[in-house]
Amino acid sequence: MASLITCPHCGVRPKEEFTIRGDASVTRPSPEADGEVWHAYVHLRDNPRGLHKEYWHHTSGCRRWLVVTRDTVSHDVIDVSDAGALA
Amino acid sequence: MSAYRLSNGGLIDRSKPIDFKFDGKPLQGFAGDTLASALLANDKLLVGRSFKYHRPRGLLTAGAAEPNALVTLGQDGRTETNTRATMVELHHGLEARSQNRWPSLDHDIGAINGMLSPFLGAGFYYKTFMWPAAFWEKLYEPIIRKAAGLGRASYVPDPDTYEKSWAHCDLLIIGAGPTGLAAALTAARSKARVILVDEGSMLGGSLLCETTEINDQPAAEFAAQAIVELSAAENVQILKRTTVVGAYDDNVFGALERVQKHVSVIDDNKPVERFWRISAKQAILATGAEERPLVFGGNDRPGMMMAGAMRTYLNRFAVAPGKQVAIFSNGPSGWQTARDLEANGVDVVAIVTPETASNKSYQGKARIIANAVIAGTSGEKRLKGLTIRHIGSGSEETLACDALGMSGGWSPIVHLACHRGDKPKWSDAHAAFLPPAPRDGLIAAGGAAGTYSLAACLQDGGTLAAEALDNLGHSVSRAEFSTQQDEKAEMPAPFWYVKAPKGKAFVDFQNDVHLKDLGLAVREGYDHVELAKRYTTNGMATDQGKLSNVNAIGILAEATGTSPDVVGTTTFRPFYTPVSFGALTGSHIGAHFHPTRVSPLFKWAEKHGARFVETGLWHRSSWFPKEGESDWRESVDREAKTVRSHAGICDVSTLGKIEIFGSDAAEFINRVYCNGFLKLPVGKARYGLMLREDGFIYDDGTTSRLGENHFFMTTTTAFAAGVLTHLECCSQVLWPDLDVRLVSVSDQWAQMAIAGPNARKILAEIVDEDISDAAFPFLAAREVGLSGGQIKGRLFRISFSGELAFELAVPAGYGEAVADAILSLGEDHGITPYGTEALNVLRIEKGHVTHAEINGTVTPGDLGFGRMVSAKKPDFIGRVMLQREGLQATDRLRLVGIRPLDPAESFVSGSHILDVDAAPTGANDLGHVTSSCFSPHLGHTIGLAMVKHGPELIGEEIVIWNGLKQQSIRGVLCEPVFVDPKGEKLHA
Amino acid sequence: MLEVQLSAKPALFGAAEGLFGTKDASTAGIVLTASTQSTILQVLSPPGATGVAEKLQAWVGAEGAGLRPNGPGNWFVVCDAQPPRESLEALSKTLEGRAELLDQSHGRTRIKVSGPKVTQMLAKGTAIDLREHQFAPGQSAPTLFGHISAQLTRVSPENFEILVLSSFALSLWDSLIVMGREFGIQAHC
Amino acid sequence: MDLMRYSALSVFLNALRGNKSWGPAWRAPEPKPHYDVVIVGGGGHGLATAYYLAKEFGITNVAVLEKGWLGSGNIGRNTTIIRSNYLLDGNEPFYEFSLKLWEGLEQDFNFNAMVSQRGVLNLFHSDAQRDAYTRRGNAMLLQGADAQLLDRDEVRAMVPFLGFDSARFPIQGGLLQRRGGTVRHDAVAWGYARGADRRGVDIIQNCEVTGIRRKNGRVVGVETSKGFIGCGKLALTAAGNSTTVARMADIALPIDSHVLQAFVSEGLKPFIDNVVTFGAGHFYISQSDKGGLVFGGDIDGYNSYAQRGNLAAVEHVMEAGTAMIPGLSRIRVLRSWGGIMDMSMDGSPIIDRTHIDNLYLNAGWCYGGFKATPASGWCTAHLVANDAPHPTAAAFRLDRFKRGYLIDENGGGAQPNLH
Ligand SMILES: Cc1cc2nc3c(=O)[nH]c(=O)nc-3n(C[C@H](O)[C@H](O)[C@H](O)COP(=O)(O)OP(=O)(O)OC[C@H]3O[C@@H](n4cnc5c(N)ncnc54)[C@H](O)[C@@H]3O)c2cc1C
Ligand SMILES: NC(=O)c1ccc[n+]([C@@H]2O[C@H](COP(=O)([O-])OP(=O)(O)OC[C@H]3O[C@@H](n4cnc5c(N)ncnc54)[C@H](O)[C@@H]3O)[C@@H](O)[C@H]2O)c1
Ligand SMILES: Cc1cc2nc3c(=O)[nH]c(=O)nc-3n(C[C@H](O)[C@H](O)[C@H](O)COP(=O)(O)O)c2cc1C
Ligand SMILES: [Zn+2]
Repeated sequence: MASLITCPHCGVRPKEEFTIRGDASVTRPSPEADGEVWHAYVHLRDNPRGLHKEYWHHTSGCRRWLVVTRDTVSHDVIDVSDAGALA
Repeated sequence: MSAYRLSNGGLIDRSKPIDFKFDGKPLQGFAGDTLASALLANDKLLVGRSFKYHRPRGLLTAGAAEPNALVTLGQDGRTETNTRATMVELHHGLEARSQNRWPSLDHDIGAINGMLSPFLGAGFYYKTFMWPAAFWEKLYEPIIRKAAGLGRASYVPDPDTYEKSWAHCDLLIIGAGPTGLAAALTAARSKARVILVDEGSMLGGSLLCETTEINDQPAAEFAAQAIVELSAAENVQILKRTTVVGAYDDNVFGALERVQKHVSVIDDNKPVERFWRISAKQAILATGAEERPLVFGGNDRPGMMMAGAMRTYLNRFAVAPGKQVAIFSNGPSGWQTARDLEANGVDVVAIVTPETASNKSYQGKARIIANAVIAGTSGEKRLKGLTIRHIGSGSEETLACDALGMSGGWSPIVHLACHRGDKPKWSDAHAAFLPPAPRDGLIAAGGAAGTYSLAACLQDGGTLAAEALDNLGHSVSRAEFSTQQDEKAEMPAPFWYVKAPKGKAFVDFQNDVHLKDLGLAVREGYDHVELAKRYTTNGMATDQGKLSNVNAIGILAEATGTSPDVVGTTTFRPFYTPVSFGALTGSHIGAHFHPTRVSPLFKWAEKHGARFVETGLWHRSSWFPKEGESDWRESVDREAKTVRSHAGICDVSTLGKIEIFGSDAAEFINRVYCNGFLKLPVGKARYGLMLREDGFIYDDGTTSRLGENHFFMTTTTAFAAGVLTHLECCSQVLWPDLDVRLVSVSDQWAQMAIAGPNARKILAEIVDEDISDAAFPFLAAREVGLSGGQIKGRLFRISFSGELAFELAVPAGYGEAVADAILSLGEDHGITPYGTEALNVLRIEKGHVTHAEINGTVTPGDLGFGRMVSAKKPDFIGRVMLQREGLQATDRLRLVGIRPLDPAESFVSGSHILDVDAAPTGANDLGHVTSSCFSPHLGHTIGLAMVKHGPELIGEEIVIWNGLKQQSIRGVLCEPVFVDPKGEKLHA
Repeated sequence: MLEVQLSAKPALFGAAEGLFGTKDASTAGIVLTASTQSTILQVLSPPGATGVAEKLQAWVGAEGAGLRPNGPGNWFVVCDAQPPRESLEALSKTLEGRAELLDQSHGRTRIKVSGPKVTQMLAKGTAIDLREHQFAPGQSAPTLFGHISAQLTRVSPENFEILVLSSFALSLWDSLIVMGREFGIQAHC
Repeated sequence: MDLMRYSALSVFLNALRGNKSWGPAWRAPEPKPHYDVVIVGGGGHGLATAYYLAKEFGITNVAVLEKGWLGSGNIGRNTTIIRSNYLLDGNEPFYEFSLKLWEGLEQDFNFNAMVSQRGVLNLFHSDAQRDAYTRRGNAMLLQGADAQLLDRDEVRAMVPFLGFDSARFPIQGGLLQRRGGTVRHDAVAWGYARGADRRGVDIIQNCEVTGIRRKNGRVVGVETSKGFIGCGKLALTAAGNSTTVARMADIALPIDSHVLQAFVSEGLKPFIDNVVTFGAGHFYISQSDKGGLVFGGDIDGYNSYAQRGNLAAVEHVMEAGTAMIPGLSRIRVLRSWGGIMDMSMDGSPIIDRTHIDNLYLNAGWCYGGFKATPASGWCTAHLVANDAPHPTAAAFRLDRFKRGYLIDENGGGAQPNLH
């Protein structure tokens, strides 16, 4: 959750070792996709109450981008995975 | 004379007298005293004034909830206001001052507010002070502000130090009363790592204050022995004088340790406070329960206190609170207090209780007045007497006394269980709010869970500790204790307030919120508990309503005809007790607020007389004054001119440097820059423009191809970290299929720019290879040997200054030696070291942009880089969004040069551009100056500006407007390149 | 060609030295040592590459060097002194096609921290649980120390090593001295 | 006389009657089946919208639906700073309009909200920051706001206790807006609520909107915890919950919800007279009329709907605070809390129609919407009443993200936690 993140590579670490980037549920559209699709990718957000996937970068650790699945109400962390491994 | 020190008993050391001062008056106490107990022992009943009405107030508690006895300690930088006298350990030289009174505690003019109180009810200020409008700020508010606050803080910097630390444990036990001790003694039997925390100076909690026995030992002795045992256990860490102040996600707790708040002489090598972040797998909340005051007329006179506090003063500190003590109690606490008073030879004049029957186990001498309440009290700076009202008949009688112990029942201290958003639950059976359901390894035990008897607390602590450890795979049996049977600790129905009180019946003692205020709040519609809090300020003082909140809830429940359950509590928030800025700052103060990054050429620059400037975390050399130069401009002009005429050397080590490897490295770089990189030949550098996905420019820099699959990228100083993170995102998240590896080598290399017509001549003397224009043309980038192969460096023929220039990177440790060598080699060629100021002049003269222009809102087109944006590449970051209409609009601000019409005039960055003769209005705003400097080359000020239709207006006269300094001069828009527009020098 | 001898200065050149918080070296709870002659190599391998760790392990074993895993496919190799050229060449040969080898000897600074109070002191900087069963001798991890990123390694129960970006070394050094004062600290570089 | 009209005299007369005659500041009505306008969210913006709809546009058949208690959102938990020191054309005229409304607000709604123009000072520590503030100060002057650029000595004369000497990032000067200041936040909600209520608006607390019912592409009403309520027009002013409510009408917004913490110290005798913001870290501070230092810093950084923050962010704020004012060291922090803000993709708000005819949106206020309350209410009322944007809010369009007309004050780009 919000105080500690269990990095799959480094173990339990405090929030301040990370840089948070935001919504990880959006996927970069194909270069051919039209402006509307790109607009949605760059700007529109689900912003759910509840489970939310988010990019966290372990900046002061392994420097890997992680996908943190977190509850935005309870702050419980459900899962932390390497973003590359998910792709 | 009423309160006095008992001649024996207590946990004080009568052989160690301690001198201290209160409001300048010398007094004496003993080791083991708190400031509060010592004041009481000296019969100082009047210890403070309340916030609003300046009522005379005495000690109400003996602990962290104290609302009245707030004092200021220390002088100058050690001034500490609003300190609870009950939590201050007495030490030699302690000087305390009372607060919120003038001219003195005894005679306080502010007390007049008490007489005006009918007009000063809850929220009165919202209804008045509105006319005439100007008077609020000029007259009313200054008066209100003057009256605001309690203590007076000092602006003087603090001479002491603070620090922070992490701690990790399997089991955290918060509170070392019987519950916590039982938990700790149990946990000590395991191999689990245990931390036991208590805010007291002695561990034992209520055991230090009560006359019960455990294992046939007096409670305090039992506690002392338990501590000895726990201290010897290797797996237990004891933190005393440490308050857990906040509970955060993942069972992380903030705790404040007062390391040196009880000493007369501070050891400089140690912090005065230490802020712990404790990460616990499991935690037990054993924080006990708070006794509730009773709400009746005049319930705030010095001499009145909580019944439990009275026992603490008696039993722990050996202080009798008065000579003729009365008790007003709903529930067992009052009876116990009466027993303890009488056991110490203190006269108990009456026990008043709204309960109908007397407590059968009480055998003392006091008159028992059951089915009665206290309607009012008398006395001003000390209590003189009570008006007792019989509930049945309504008849009243008066009674003389000099102290009163009161108890309205107990409220478990549930704060920490609620910091994560859970709400406590009302229990009719307990007549109290109980902690919310346990979560995430935090569970309340003993008093904090509403467990009443000592035996049950001991059992609860042990059981829950054993369970928590069991969850962690550490099996352990519970420690067992024998105790006397305590009296059946049942809670009578809550008694929220005495109806028709005589005089103000205070609920929140510190903020002076009384019964009528809550009634008014309800009548005016502020009846939700949160609205009532905000309207009346109940519970908002420095004690955060530890004593008052539950009573207020009960009163609101009655006023609205509901139950406390429906009313609910206000939100519990960190901090449990207030925490100093110093502790939360720790050692990140002064020069260590942020770390300082040191360039490998820092010492070199320093040696040559550089002046430095903070740029992000770096100190960068900004100019190098020479003897005889009177101001920075003179030095900068000389440096810039010398670079253009001869040569200069400048530290550019702070640029971000990223090494990029992999078979897809070229493709990768091609996608992160908007211009093409696929065809960059090995041995060449290229300027790259990096966009964000939204089409705006993020950063720029040069990237060199050092091998087929090996690149070296530079970034701006400011965005070095950000660009690396961005690239990692691109490679790991967006295109994990590309074979690329990135790593920062910013610190590996000292990098210097050598610029000027003589640059090549100078460098040729140290670089082993041929660097003639033919062999090493513009944008060449290669590894080179230096000084006969002593070391290897990287040489780039790139130029920010517009001169014939190189950047040379050498392993950082060699930076100083190489820069010195270049300086001495260049001496005959007129070389000068130059700093970021001259660098800035040189780049503005060439129209080169930096983050002054690239501010996150500009597109390549805005800066005249439109043609750099590849039209051919199928994909790069920002490609699609850059096409949005707003980013392509023709009236966007675009880059131009700017100069004054009259060369004698100058202007500054941040000035706006207006049409000639246009009024200075937003509608007429054409743009602004982004960079400016005095150009020694041209002999006047020049600048870069972002102007609507800028490039189309080149040659036009405009006004450069700086309204902040009432300046407005005529200027001309021009091409943004002021020097060598054809770039001939660059290619020389 | 000019006759200049180019010599290197470590990042901690001129840093504070001596005893702090104690007057007697024998009572110092912490000893801080800058190891300025180290060779530090960074190794980067693509996600799929196999056998890199084993090869590195073998090399450091033979060289008496240390291996500091820095993240997936990313290691630091630290040597107290410059390893023989042939040995380095052999290393780069074994890694060829598997991983890149990069000299970071100047980019990182190596600080040794030891003494009976070392974990207590380091807990002021890092959130890593330093209890021995959690962070055993030989273990190494990148972490945030105060406000500075660093690679922390436990060499033996009471001996740690911090690998820090050289530009931050001085700032970190000064912070370590502040943190160590209460235990008495001896610093030399 | 009207004893419910607040004045010194009524306070006096009421006091003589034992303060028994004060009635409710607002009614607690049951919802009617249908209103001309329903407003979702009883925060500052919703209440102000209702107030101005009634007062300026004569639309009084209005309900404000609030899921909690009145003012329980960010209006009740912000750091009370008002100012109009914005940079961009799209913003500055609007915030200046708001500041002007603050200046006459209390007389207007007959409630003392303690508008206190004690000056807002933004410190700068580098030439680049100075240049940026010069640009901003001039932009403010061009829009008719007040601004002054102070040098280091002038700052020192005004706030001598800043960390001038030991500082890691020495203070070079500051941008001062004297007309900026603070307002007692809760009182703003109460004042607007009372003003709206007295003009006939129904303020319905504990009424959560759970659905937006549509028919033929128009909104016909809302489902709530108190049943269905019909409406002619619907305005969403749900602040941190904007996306949740907009979703009920299948509208996705360029917004993330983030938590911002704020803090108050123990009560102190006057310590800081102005609002001061730090330029070398995230920190800003002022002192309330009660004596507490009210301060805050950066957002916690992750999406959240929990109104509570993180210890790392707390420490970060304190470090910056002590760096800015070393004398804070021994002052104690009393309480910290969090609010959920709707952070938009360019850091600026949205006041606009939606593609659904009679559905209006007021959102994206980030950490800066308190100061906007009066103008936001006015402009939203204007939009709802006239179906046309108020001139000062014309740039706050929803389609600006798609079309590329962003209002990005700090150039952070489409990443909400960077604004
Ligand atoms: C800690 C903090 C400090 C800040 N400091 C400042 C500052 O100094 N200056 C400044 O200008 N701004 C500041 N802000 C920002 C400012 O508080 C907000 O931008 C502003 O208050 C938002 O508008 P509002 O008052 O209408 O929001 P709110 O008061 O949050 O109102 C929205 C209301 O909608 C209700 N609601 C939501 N969903 C529903 C539903 N489904 N049904 C019914 N009701 C619903 C909520 O309960 C809430 O009451 C700060 C914010 C925070 C969190
Ligand atoms: N309703 C009741 O629960 C009730 C009523 C009357 C008497 N008692 C008696 O009180 C005792 C309760 O024992 P207990 O051990 O549960 O409580 P306790 O009051 O004996 O101990 C609590 C300890 O926790 C410490 N503490 C509180 N908050 C803290 C914090 N945030 N950080 C650090 N330390 C903190 C206190 O300093 C204290 O030492 C029993 O003896 C019981 O008989 C209880
Ligand atoms: C400007 C301002 C001043 C405040 N002053 C105090 C104060 O003096 N005492 C206090 O206990 N809380 C104070 N608070 C905090 C409130 O008690 C409360 O925490 C905050 O409004 C958020 O609400 P919540 O904690 O109920 O969620 C203040 C809040 C604000 C916004
Ligand atoms: Zn990691």
